[in-house]
Amino acid sequence: MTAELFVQYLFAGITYGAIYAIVAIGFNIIYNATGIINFAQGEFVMLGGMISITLLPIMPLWLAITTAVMLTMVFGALLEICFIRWLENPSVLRMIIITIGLSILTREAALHIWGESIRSLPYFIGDEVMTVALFGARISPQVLWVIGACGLMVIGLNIFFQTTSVGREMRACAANRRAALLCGINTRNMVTLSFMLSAGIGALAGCVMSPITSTQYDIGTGLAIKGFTVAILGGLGNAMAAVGAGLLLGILEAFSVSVLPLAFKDAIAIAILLLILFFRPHGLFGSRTAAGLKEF
Amino acid sequence: MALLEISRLHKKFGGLHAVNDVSFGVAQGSIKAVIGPNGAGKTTLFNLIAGSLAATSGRVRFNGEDIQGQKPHQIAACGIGRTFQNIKLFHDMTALENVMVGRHLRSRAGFVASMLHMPWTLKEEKQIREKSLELLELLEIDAYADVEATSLAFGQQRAVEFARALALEPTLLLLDEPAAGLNMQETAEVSKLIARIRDLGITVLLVEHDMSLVMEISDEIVVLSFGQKLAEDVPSAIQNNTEVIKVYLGE
Amino acid sequence: MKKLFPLAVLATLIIAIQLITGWTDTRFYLTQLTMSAYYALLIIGLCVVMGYAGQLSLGHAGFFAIGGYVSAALTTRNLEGLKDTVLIRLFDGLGLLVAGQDIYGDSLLVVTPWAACLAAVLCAGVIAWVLGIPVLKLKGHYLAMATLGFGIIIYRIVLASEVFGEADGISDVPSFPLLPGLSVSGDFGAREENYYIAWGLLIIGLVLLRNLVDSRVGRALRSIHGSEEAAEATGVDTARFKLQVFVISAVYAAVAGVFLTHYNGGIGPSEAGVMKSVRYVAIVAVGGMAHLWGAMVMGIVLNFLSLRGVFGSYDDAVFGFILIAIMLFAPNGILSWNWRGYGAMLLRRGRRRESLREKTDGLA
Amino acid sequence: MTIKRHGRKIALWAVMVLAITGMLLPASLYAAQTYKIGAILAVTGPASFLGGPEARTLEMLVDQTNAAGGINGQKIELIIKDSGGNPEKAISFAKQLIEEEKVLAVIGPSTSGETMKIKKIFEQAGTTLISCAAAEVIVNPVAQYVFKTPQKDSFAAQKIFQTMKAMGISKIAVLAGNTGFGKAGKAQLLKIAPEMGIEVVATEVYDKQSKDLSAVVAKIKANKDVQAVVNWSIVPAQAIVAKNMRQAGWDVPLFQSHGFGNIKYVEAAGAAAEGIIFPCGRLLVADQLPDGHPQKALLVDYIAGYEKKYQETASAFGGYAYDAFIILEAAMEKAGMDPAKIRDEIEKIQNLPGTSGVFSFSPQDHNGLDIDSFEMITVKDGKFVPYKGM
Amino acid sequence: MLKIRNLQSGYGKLKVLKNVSMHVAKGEIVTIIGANGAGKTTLLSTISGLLRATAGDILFEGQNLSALPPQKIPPLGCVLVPEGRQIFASLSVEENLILGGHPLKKTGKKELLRQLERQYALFPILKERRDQYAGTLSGGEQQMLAMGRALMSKPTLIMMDEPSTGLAPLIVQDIFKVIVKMRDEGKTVLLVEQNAQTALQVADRGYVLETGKVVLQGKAHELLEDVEVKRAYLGKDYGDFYDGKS
Repeated sequence: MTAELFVQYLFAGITYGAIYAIVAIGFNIIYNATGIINFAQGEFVMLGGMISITLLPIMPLWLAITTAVMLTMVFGALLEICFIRWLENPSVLRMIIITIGLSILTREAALHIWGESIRSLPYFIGDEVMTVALFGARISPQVLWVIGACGLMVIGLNIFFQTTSVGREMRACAANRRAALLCGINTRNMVTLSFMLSAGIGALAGCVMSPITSTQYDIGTGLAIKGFTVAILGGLGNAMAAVGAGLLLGILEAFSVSVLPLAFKDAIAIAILLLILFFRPHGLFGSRTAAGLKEF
Repeated sequence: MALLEISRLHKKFGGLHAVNDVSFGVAQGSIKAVIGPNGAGKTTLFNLIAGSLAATSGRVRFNGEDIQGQKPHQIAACGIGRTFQNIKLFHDMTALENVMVGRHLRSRAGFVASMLHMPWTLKEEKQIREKSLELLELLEIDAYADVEATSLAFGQQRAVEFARALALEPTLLLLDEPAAGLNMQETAEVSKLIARIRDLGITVLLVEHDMSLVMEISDEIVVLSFGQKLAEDVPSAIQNNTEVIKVYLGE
Repeated sequence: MKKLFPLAVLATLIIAIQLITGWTDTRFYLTQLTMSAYYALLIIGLCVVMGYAGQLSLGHAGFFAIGGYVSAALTTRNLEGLKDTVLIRLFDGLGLLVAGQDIYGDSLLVVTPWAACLAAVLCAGVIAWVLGIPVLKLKGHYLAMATLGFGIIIYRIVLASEVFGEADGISDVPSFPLLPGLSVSGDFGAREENYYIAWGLLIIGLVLLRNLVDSRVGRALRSIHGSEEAAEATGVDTARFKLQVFVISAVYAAVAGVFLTHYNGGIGPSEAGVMKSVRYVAIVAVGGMAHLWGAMVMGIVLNFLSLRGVFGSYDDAVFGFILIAIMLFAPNGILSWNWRGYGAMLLRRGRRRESLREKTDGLA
Repeated sequence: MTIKRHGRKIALWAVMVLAITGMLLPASLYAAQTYKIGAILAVTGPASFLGGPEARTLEMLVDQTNAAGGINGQKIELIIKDSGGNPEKAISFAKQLIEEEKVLAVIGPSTSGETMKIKKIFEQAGTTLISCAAAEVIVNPVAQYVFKTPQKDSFAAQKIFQTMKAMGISKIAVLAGNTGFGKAGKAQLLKIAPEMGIEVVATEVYDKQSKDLSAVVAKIKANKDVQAVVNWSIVPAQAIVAKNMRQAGWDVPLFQSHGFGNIKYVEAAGAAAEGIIFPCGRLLVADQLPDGHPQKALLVDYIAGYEKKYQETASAFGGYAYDAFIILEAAMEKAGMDPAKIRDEIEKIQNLPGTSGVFSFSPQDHNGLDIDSFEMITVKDGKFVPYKGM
Repeated sequence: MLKIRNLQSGYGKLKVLKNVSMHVAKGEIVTIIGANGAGKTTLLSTISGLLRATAGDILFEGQNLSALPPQKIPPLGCVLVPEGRQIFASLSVEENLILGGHPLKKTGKKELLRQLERQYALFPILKERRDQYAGTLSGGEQQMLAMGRALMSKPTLIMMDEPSTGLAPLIVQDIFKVIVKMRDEGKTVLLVEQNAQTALQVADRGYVLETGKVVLQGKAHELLEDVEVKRAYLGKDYGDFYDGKS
């Protein structure tokens, strides 16, 4: 493998890894606040892309994206308020099935609103063939947009969780919901907020990736599965470990192309998921003791 | 030789020594109680014996056989039955069905035989039912046989759990706080019941907070504190043990 | 006798439907009823795993596809080129192979349907067994994801393998002669017999599961659902029982897959899709999780409607909606809920509690 | 077990009986006074990009025909069934349309897999099926009652190779999607290449949902022998291949299959689409055809009608359904409501212009198109133009 | 200050509290003792809103708490130090304390910092460990953190659920010293304990709970001597037991 090819694979991997990581962080935020895996997470990404594309003809790009992110956040909040909030002590099975149902309904609604056609946002800078040379490889500037936006989101989230009081309260809910209630924190609002937050970052990821990957009503499912794989890989609930795991999976997938037929690329991710589930369910980076600490 | 022998049992959770170097034996046909303040490691000890937890080190011998590290169902098959501190009945099943599950080890119909309803499985089924009803009668809850178990009153649920454990025909019965949440009257009934179980030839090991119950029925008492064995003696001697009084009652 | 009553009703109904359709010249309904019966076979198998043993499986379409695809591949794959290898000769000697002609008139050597069917079911059973050992140790989300992952892998394999026809699936699967004069095929002339084959199979499957649920093993399975820890303490080898019931339901799914594939004369990758697995779960949920009859009836009704295209372009949306509505408002299933009527149920509960209290007070 | 329990079971049965008898009643109550035709199309699901335009085209045509007085003075009744790309549904619908609705003929399905599964049913029932799917195996060997409208893959492959030879290309890489379309196309390319003296030095199959193929492009680019790339699929990945190739700074000629015949893909690929060469029917370059061309009027008319009605660009896929409809219409005009005759009349059709080409059927040819139905087309300034050599 | 009238509560079908009535006056330490399963924790959970009362009233300074959601109760000045500490293990010690000051949010940051310093003064060990993860503290330190966290919101009534659980006797003494100190600073304390002896020694008054009912109440020192307590709570042989006779 030449150095050039190596870098090319690496960038392809990082681009995808960054997107997987964002989806996985979305999973983790909701999981931490509620203990629910939101199977509709991928749909947020789809909605972000679809709404911004729809808005583009009537407003500038940045405004379309902002509005799309906002609307998706509202959608996320509505999902939580209408379907999750009022259930008392639902079983895990029930929650899994409900979020799967929500994912299907969202997808089907998108199909009937936007049709089956494939759309995309224009490239933020330059056009489809413009590239920048990096270490001998040629990269579309949009790739840098994706990586940059994902990086910024991760940093932003970190700042939010570590330094703001709302972020601290959300972490408290994740660590011990009962105790958070006893401190006077409205945990239900925190849950709604977690849905909004993960809808928002999902939508933003959906916007920046749209020029590269296009958006269609059914892209959510595939992304959700990859995102979940990454979330497990990093250790469920460990939002920032998802970044490492996402990049790892993305790069692994990119390089797998050089040895295996492309059609098996997705099967690889899922095989990894199964192996992790069987042998290291607490994740690659998470440790058993840290997981234990959480429930102390 | 004692029926159950625990030697140098050790269990660590992270940095916490929940059970620390505990050894004692339970003689065949006796009632032995484990007492100690909250957090002393009594339930952990129970879970180690019953196989729900694996010990960090140490040995549990039952009938001369090393059972440490075996799965709970294997330990149950050796003849150790148990009840739980916070009653664990099978929901969506009647009281009778709960007890019938207890006969699991005393019956043998497998998947194929069950699917085909072989004549002998029907006969076996009938025996399971009769035996289970007998146990419900013994515990005086046969009137609720067809009531969903989890909708019964607290004391009755406890009785169903007892019956389920007895259906196993165990040689050793582990009772985790059998009198928790019961009033004086009910506690007295439980104590009679435990004595009756012993008279059936079943050895009993129990964890209990209710001192009156423990003092009344136990042949021997083990006191745990911070995972360690503090004392092991007959009730009267435990009552006189100043160290026990200090730890257990605070000053 | 009491147990036979509902079965007798069912049998009467099956015969009645056939007679009525024959009489009113609407025999075409039997086509979808036959197909629905096969799907219902899978669904009752899933019902026992989900409702009784409490283990969610989001990958059951995978087992259906294994059954269908293996049987289809074996009965259509031409072994003519391998004729001289030892293995093929051995198979031929055992009567497992049958010669024929393909559509272009070339000579064809394929596995007989019986052998293919057995191989397919065995294959599904073994895969379920190997998969079940690690997967069934998982719980909650992990279990859901692992089974979903399995389903997706099967889907991917089917799509990427030349043997399985990639995106086109396998066509021209021959009919499956069960007995002389009785074969599983989609020919217009064989409709009545196939209707009875499918329903006969479903009834046998239902009786077997009914027996299973109503036995020592069934109680053990329900106890696992109730409290795995207590079940273990009562001596139930939960790991083994979960595994065995998982394998049995995989076998049910595979049998359904084999028969439907021969009936349809082919199979496509959509049968392995995630939406199919989700749909099966939805049907079991509507039927009332631990309710074999409910699952079967809903399996028939919903598949029948779907196969007739009643839901049009909203097919998937309908099942998504069903999932949410059921889980939000009637997690115990629509049938048990509807029939009793909430009021009646509350009344009865109230009375029961009161009588209990009297008894309890008497004791104290 | 008490009566209560029995009661529950009886109630379950009541639900089922009601549901089924409810279904049993309404059908076959109308007398057939219209030309009743069926369509099985993948309007939703993974093949909806085919079925969607096809269904819309048919609806539009039926409306137009009925507005113009129908066929022989009778209206057309169209029943569209959405199979979602599921073969088992296609099978169920096929039987339903044939027996229950007693349709004269069926248009569709959209995919080859579905068509192959229901072929036998139509043969047995003696009802005509006009498939909108591409695979050659549908009409080769000829099945009595089965026709198809899209051009044969082999012609497309030949057309591409002819162009390559003119350009002096002899070593190529083949990329294909993992759909039925991609699979069949890849097979034809590999089969015909040696006959035309062209060597395939690399092949890759990718998932139809792929969103980024830069890794695979990098992989084949590493093979310095490759003089041109042929990509054979029907999904957005076509645009992605183009983008990734150009982004990688690789400017060997890129050939696509006739699946590229949708301006959306050109838009999706943007500047990267420039110079792509592919064979396609003349739908895409209808406005540039000479006025006397037999297809011109019809194409311009169809495109204008479709785009006006649905606010989206017409594609070759909708055209497949268009052709199926006009073939059926022509046959029904002659055969009337006799389903057996319709088939015979289709076989007699000669020189019928359609969107994909000019159809001339025969008992040996149930596709009715020849290699000239394809035109080599290229993309210039974001528009399709006929390819005239370099 | 706190008045409970005919309170009933439980988990689903299981009714735990049956007509419990009691009161706590300002500035006193009241203890509730009783065996496992008597309903002590259920009582505190119901007061703090974690469980919904099925009947009866909880009046805190004249306001009925029984209809309020749990997060609305601490701002009124009524906080619970839950059983088993329930600290935020994956957050730092200081963050835990700041979260305890959540009800002060409206009064501003200055007040929050002042309270933080107060707790550090009360529990110097917490200051030492302020940047550690709370999960890494020892049992006694965690109990202090839980108490400090509760005190952050300047409550008037502190409810403590079994603060001595799993702690060594020496540390239990420290904890109880703090409880007395809190009372001396004007706070009211409602203390649930299994360790009756110790609890009654620090308390002003006590209630004995048995299977969800108040069976005895009175001055702490009276209860300490009461044979009935010994019978009800420690068993009928308790008298002999405690006096060391055989």
